[in-house]
Amino acid sequence: MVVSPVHFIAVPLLAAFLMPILAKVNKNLLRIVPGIVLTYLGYVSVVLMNRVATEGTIIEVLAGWSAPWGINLVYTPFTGFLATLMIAMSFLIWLYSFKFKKVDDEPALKYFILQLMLTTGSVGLVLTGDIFNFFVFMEIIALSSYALTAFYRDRNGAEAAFKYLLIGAFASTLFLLAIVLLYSQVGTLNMAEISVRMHDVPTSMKVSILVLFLVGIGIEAEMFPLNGWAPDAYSQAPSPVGVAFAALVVKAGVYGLVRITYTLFGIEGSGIGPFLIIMGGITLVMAEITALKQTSLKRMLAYSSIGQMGFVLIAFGIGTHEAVFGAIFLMFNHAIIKGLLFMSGSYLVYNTPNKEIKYLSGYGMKMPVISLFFSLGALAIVGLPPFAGFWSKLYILLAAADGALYGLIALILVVSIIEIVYYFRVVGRLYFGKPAEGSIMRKPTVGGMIAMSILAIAILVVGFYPDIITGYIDAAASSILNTDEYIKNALGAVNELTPVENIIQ
Amino acid sequence: MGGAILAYLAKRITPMLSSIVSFLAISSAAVVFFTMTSSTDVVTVSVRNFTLQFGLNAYSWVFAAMVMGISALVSLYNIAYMSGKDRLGYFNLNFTLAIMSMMGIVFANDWISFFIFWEIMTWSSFLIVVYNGIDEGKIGTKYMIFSAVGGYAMLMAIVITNSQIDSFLIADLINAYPTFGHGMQAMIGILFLIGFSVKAAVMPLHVWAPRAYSDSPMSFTAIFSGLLSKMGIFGMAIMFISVFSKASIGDTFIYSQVIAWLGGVTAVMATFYAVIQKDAKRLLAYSSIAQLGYIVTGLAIGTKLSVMSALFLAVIHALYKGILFMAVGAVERQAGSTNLEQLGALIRKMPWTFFSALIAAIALAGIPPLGGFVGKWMLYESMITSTNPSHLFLVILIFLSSTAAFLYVYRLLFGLFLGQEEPEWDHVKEAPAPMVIPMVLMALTLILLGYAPGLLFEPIANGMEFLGFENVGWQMSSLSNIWGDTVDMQYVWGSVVTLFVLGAIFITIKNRKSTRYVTTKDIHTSGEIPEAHENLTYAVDFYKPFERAIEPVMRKTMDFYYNHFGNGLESLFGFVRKIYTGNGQTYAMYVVIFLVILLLIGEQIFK
Amino acid sequence: MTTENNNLEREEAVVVALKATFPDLTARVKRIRRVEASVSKALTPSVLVHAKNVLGYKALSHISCVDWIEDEHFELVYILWNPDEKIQLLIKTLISRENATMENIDTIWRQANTYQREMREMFGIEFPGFVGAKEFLLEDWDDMPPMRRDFDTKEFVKEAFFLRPGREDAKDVRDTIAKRSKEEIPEFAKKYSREK
Amino acid sequence: MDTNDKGVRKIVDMITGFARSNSLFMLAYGTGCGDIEIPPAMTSRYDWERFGYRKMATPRQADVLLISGYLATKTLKRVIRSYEQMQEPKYVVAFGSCTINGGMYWDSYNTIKMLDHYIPVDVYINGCMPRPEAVMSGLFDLQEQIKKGEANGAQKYRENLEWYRGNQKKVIKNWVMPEYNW
Amino acid sequence: MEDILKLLGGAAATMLLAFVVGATYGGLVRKIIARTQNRVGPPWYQNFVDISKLYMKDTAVHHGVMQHIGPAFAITASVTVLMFVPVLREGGWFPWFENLNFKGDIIFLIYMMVFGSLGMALGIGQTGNPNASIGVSRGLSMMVGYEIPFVLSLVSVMVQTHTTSITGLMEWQTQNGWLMFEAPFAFITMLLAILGMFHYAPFDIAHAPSEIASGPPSEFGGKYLAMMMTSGSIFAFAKLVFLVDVFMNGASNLVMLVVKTLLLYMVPVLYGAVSPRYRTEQAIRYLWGWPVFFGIIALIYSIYI
Repeated sequence: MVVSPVHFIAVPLLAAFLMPILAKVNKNLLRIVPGIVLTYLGYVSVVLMNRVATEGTIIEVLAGWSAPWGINLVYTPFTGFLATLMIAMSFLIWLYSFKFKKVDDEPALKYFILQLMLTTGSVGLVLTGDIFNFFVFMEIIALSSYALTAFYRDRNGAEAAFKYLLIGAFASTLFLLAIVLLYSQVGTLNMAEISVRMHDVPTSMKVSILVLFLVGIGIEAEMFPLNGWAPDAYSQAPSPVGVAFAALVVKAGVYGLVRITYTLFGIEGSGIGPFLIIMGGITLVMAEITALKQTSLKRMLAYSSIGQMGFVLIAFGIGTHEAVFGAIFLMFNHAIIKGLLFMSGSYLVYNTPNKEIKYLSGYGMKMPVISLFFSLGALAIVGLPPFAGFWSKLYILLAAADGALYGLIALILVVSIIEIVYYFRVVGRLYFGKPAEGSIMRKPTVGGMIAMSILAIAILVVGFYPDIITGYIDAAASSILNTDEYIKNALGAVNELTPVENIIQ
Repeated sequence: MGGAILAYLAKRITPMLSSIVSFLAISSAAVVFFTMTSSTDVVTVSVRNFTLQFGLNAYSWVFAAMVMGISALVSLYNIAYMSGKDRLGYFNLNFTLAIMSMMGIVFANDWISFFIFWEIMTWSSFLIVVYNGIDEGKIGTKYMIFSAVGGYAMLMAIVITNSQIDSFLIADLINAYPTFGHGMQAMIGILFLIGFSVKAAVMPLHVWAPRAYSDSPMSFTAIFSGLLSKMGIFGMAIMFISVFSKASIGDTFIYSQVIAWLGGVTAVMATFYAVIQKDAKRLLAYSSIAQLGYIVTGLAIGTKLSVMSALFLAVIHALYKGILFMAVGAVERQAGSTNLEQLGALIRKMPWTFFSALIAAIALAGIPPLGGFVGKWMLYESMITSTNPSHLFLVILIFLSSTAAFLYVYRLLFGLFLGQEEPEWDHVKEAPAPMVIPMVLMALTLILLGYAPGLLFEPIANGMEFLGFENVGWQMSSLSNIWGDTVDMQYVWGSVVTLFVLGAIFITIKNRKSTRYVTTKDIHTSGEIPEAHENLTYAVDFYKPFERAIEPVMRKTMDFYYNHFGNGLESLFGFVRKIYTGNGQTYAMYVVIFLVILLLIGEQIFK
Repeated sequence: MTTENNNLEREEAVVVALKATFPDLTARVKRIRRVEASVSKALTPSVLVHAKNVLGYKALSHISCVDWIEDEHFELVYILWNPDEKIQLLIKTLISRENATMENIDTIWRQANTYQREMREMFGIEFPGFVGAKEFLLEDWDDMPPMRRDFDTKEFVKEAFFLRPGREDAKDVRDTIAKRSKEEIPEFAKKYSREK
Repeated sequence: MDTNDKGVRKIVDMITGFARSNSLFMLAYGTGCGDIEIPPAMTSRYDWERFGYRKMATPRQADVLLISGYLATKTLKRVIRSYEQMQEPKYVVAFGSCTINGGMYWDSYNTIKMLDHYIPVDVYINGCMPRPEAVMSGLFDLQEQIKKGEANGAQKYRENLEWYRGNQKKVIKNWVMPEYNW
Repeated sequence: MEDILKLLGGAAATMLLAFVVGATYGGLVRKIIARTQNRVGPPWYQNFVDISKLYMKDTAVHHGVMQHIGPAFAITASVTVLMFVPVLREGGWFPWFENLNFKGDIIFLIYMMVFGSLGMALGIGQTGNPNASIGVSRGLSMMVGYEIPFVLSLVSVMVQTHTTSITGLMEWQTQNGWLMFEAPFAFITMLLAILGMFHYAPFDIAHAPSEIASGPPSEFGGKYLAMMMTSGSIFAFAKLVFLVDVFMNGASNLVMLVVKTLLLYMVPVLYGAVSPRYRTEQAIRYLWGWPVFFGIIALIYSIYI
């Protein structure tokens, strides 16, 4: 069975479109199909990861066209790592939402299709080497996330989706504009070639392209002024979608930003680094402060994930190997911890009126396991030592210290104190308030429990023994950093015009 | 060495469901610790590009022994104290985690593992502080914020030191410290000090301490105030002795001056607060802050004698604070309340608890025959004999707080154990055996240390030599200062005890037959015969006159400033939140503005 | 001092004033600065209020009780004092001896409460609606109220206490002392001696 | 040293007598009108402190109980209580005719007539309130008695306690007697 | 073995001397106060008679163990203070008089003086008498009051003479004159402090007989009161000797000792005989006012001379 990156995109798309037909055949088939697909993709990603670790980046040219036009998939350790992360997370989301909307089948079908679309979009975006293809996948992600936010047909679900749609459309137009300008200048769509030809683009044009790119992809990556839509989208969407947002969509956005700034424009000396740091910092501070004042749990988690993304941006802004390593590690941690928080959080607030935190008091006794997961997540996200979050924060701080950015360190630490405040306010209330009589508990589904326990175990394992994944992250960090090695692989493969068949087994 | 680590690793895995298991785990760790002999081999755990080193040196042996010994006893106490309370497994998990993390700190050779265990200690003690659910005064969040501030200040310092000398080992920091620039030395020093002084509850950062100590269950508070705060002292000692002493003279002077005076002010203010408290637990909480103030002053002065006294006081304080908190816990468990104004005359019902509380109180007040005096004597001598004059005025401050200590010590003993016998407390019986044994054992150690303080001087001396002092002299039982004045503790102990015994014998023998016991109802109330229900104890507002005398000093509490600061922040955040208005148009407008700005100034940024 | 020694107009004015409002009240001037009025039992409270508010007798100095055992009634005397006029007004009422009761007037003057307690303990007069501790001067007293004339103190004392012998009659001590120290009682003191 | 040998015993008695008589601690109960006589006895004109008398506030510390006037049954109850709280060689000095035979209250229904039926009295000082000189002379008599060793009121009280209790109960109706702690 | 016997003999002799002199001082004080009030006043041996009468009491009553051993604390404290203060300089009339003293550290003595009152306070607490506990709370608050100036003057003396033991002080004084003159401010502070220490009139709120029925010892009768009075007199003498040693370079023979101690003792006594009684907070405010002011001057003086 030939295993190649293209499967990542082909198989889920195929499955997504086949789903309606299969649903007619057997009602609960539509729940199982995404599971099968995701497990297969998981298998594929594991195999490819090993191969990448041994031979280096795998280039996959689709449908025979050469570099300037053809779509090629670049499977570097970095993109590979992100892809596996996303697939794993979407598998868990699938597990979590297995029993989703048991009652009426019809929306469940739509839900699973959209979920699959979202996964394919984000994986595709990560893998693609071609800028236009990048845009296409970005659109897929955007569309499916619009639909998913509007899943509950109530008023504020629609309003959130509309807001997201409004700003998302704006983003895609800007991105498209940037691509057009770029193409006019450089004449090619392949990222590697663009980065090669980039230096002879006049600076003023180069700057405007960069700005357009930044704003376009920034909205997706929830930078400060551009992330207005995010909190509403997160909180109004059904809980599994919230997890998807945190794990997939934001990651894709950040990857896009990084890919553009690092490979296309090159990070050294071009002022993008400090810009990223500043923007990241502002996002971090703003998000955390607003999170402190939130009363509903899901909005609070939303702001906190925006804040974490700001933190990742800072790390990427610093740009040293250490920092990038920390950033990727933080992305990994953020995915699993935020996932756990969203899952357990949504169970906790399932039936409290508009998700208020103050009704949560005393849930510790009633739902011991869920609140244990939530507090574990809280401890981890804040970065307390024995858990995963600590190592990533530590590495980023170390990188910042090497760069003698003492102000930045202080800012990060002050912000994490604010983070501690609002997380522990919830944990404190969970365990030590007096339970209100009328609160009925939402029994978690089996799937949900499995998903959450996997995540919890992941946090603990990474926390106690981080060396498991540091190997992969190291490789990923080095791959994103040296762009010329990326170009060599990407162009090299395309020049030989090797058709699909003779990819090495 | 490996054994000890193995033991506390074992603890970490078994989430104790019953306190007996936790007691076994801790005492097994203690046994392993005391039996293991060699203290030099190092265990390393490597994480990505740096290694976490665990090793035991002479200095940390003192603290390790203290932690192990006292926590083993307290966990025995814990069995009886916690039986019958709910969520036992949860409490014991955190209880053992906290103790394990303290051991971790003491073993850590490098800053990262030091910080890891420091944070574990923080949040596990946080989960216990909020254990019994009373959260008025937002104690949980207040404690978390302060320890987070402390912890993160330390993390920042660690990270900066690593960037300077890119190694985490404590030893490297010590030798590399002189080479840093002036500003860098100051920054690292101050950040570390903030981190440690939060835990050691030094004045400005002590606001969390009184409620945290009094709200958490008593068996943990014995550990909390006795040992957790000593971790702050452990770190501070390293900083003061080995790091600052090597820094430029100008710096050390400022540090030691400021911290010494802070310690002194903490001691005085905390004692004044302790005197006017109505609840035994709160009183003890303030008193332990005051005692910590002494220790911090001792460290800050930095002469050989004062550091010896500080470490000696640290151990003694852990002992008698442990006893007192356990005693109050026993009273709370038996009588159900610790309000000094209602309780009374428990001495006849709980004699053993009273005995150990009395010994602890004598040690706390620093009265001669017991260990407390030894520590206090050295502290005073070091201050009087020190060269810079400001220490002399500090002596007065410290002496004021130690005399006022007699007040609250007496109020504690009187409130709980003496006074009128009320029918309300007739049901009280002596605390169960597992509670009384640890208390009495600790009391005996205090008496022993009074007789031969040398037993404790020896490890402290080795520790100080390890840290940086040369040939720290110590004698088995006589204390001496640099002016050559000595106090021979054996002599003192002997004369006081023999005289006391003689006096007691004389007064019992003298017309033995016709001396009779009479209840406290049969007192001179100008002829009236008080019925059983009439309560004649004078305990309400016990020190009202003293309170009126020191009233001007007490008007503003530290909380007052912190609350103001907190509200200020709150309103600022409220304003910031308004940016996320919630409707789509404004978000779109933000994006456009951002785009425009970027395009305009894009030139300069992305040249 | 304003008043001539026996010019009694002001006292007469008081009597007139009293009679004006309470026609069937008999009032007379006893001597300078003292007026007496005897009032029926039912009328007393209104007279007292009138005296206090209108006639200016602000102060109630005492309530005393006279036991007319022969004609079977108690006489309650309310002694009022007018600080401005400096005239003392005595309001007298007669109440029957058997289960004697009288209106409670501690609403008009607070201190009446104490006097009434004494009345109740010593004479057994009940004041309905009157709040006061049972025991006032005597402790654990179960005999009949001691101030009533039908209570025989001598008998009670002989039976309750021990009397030291040798004190049968009230002998004059001075003679015994004079005899003991062999002195002569002086002339002028003789007429007081009871020896004869 | 054989204490029961006559000579030594005499010396010991002499010393105890001297000590007990020359330092009398008064518990002046100040019951009746006699108490006004004590301040002049204490102050500069008569100054009884030169004879070793001192006024003590509590029965525990006092030796002499001064009953200085008429005793209503109410005050008798408190006097008995204080007397019993005093420590062993204790004496009672009652002055004023009211304690002797009821004085001018001889026929009053609530004053007691003869004090010594209720508590043992060592010295009576008559006079309807004796002047300070009389009080002093009474106290000298007490000192003589102590020196001679006859002032054993406490012992008498202890021996025939039932008789005393009986008399006391006769006058004080429902007062429950706390047990006597001699 | 022989010198131990001599030592114990000496100690017993000192204790006896202390008791005798202390009690006579007590008698003298009562006589002086009487004289100021224009009365004759008791004989000088009145205290002895009182104490022996109390010892000869036949019965005694106590409210529990702590009250029973309360006086033992008091005796221990006063005798230990006496033991650790060199009563007579070596080579005095009675060579076997110097007691168990050795270096006689001052800080130890400051704490030892407090030991007695705290022990007694515990015993008094057990009696349950409200007057007694009011007395104790006032006494302890007052103690905080007068300890500060007391310590201020001692610290300034210690700093000036660079020694913290009494024998060291005495050697220093033999070379360069009495400390009374060498450290005048310290001496003034000490005088103001001992007003508070001896619990005489202006500061006798703790034992005020009229208000709280003789305060703390109100439940102590018979032998317990006797024990308290003996330890009181020994303690008074020990404090006086301590002060004389510190400020007047001790005494070589008994007569000098008595003269010096008496002179020093007259300050609180005479001041007390003529002054009314302070409330507790007034007392604390006063004791933290002028005495502390002089104490600070003494401290500065001792640092910079």
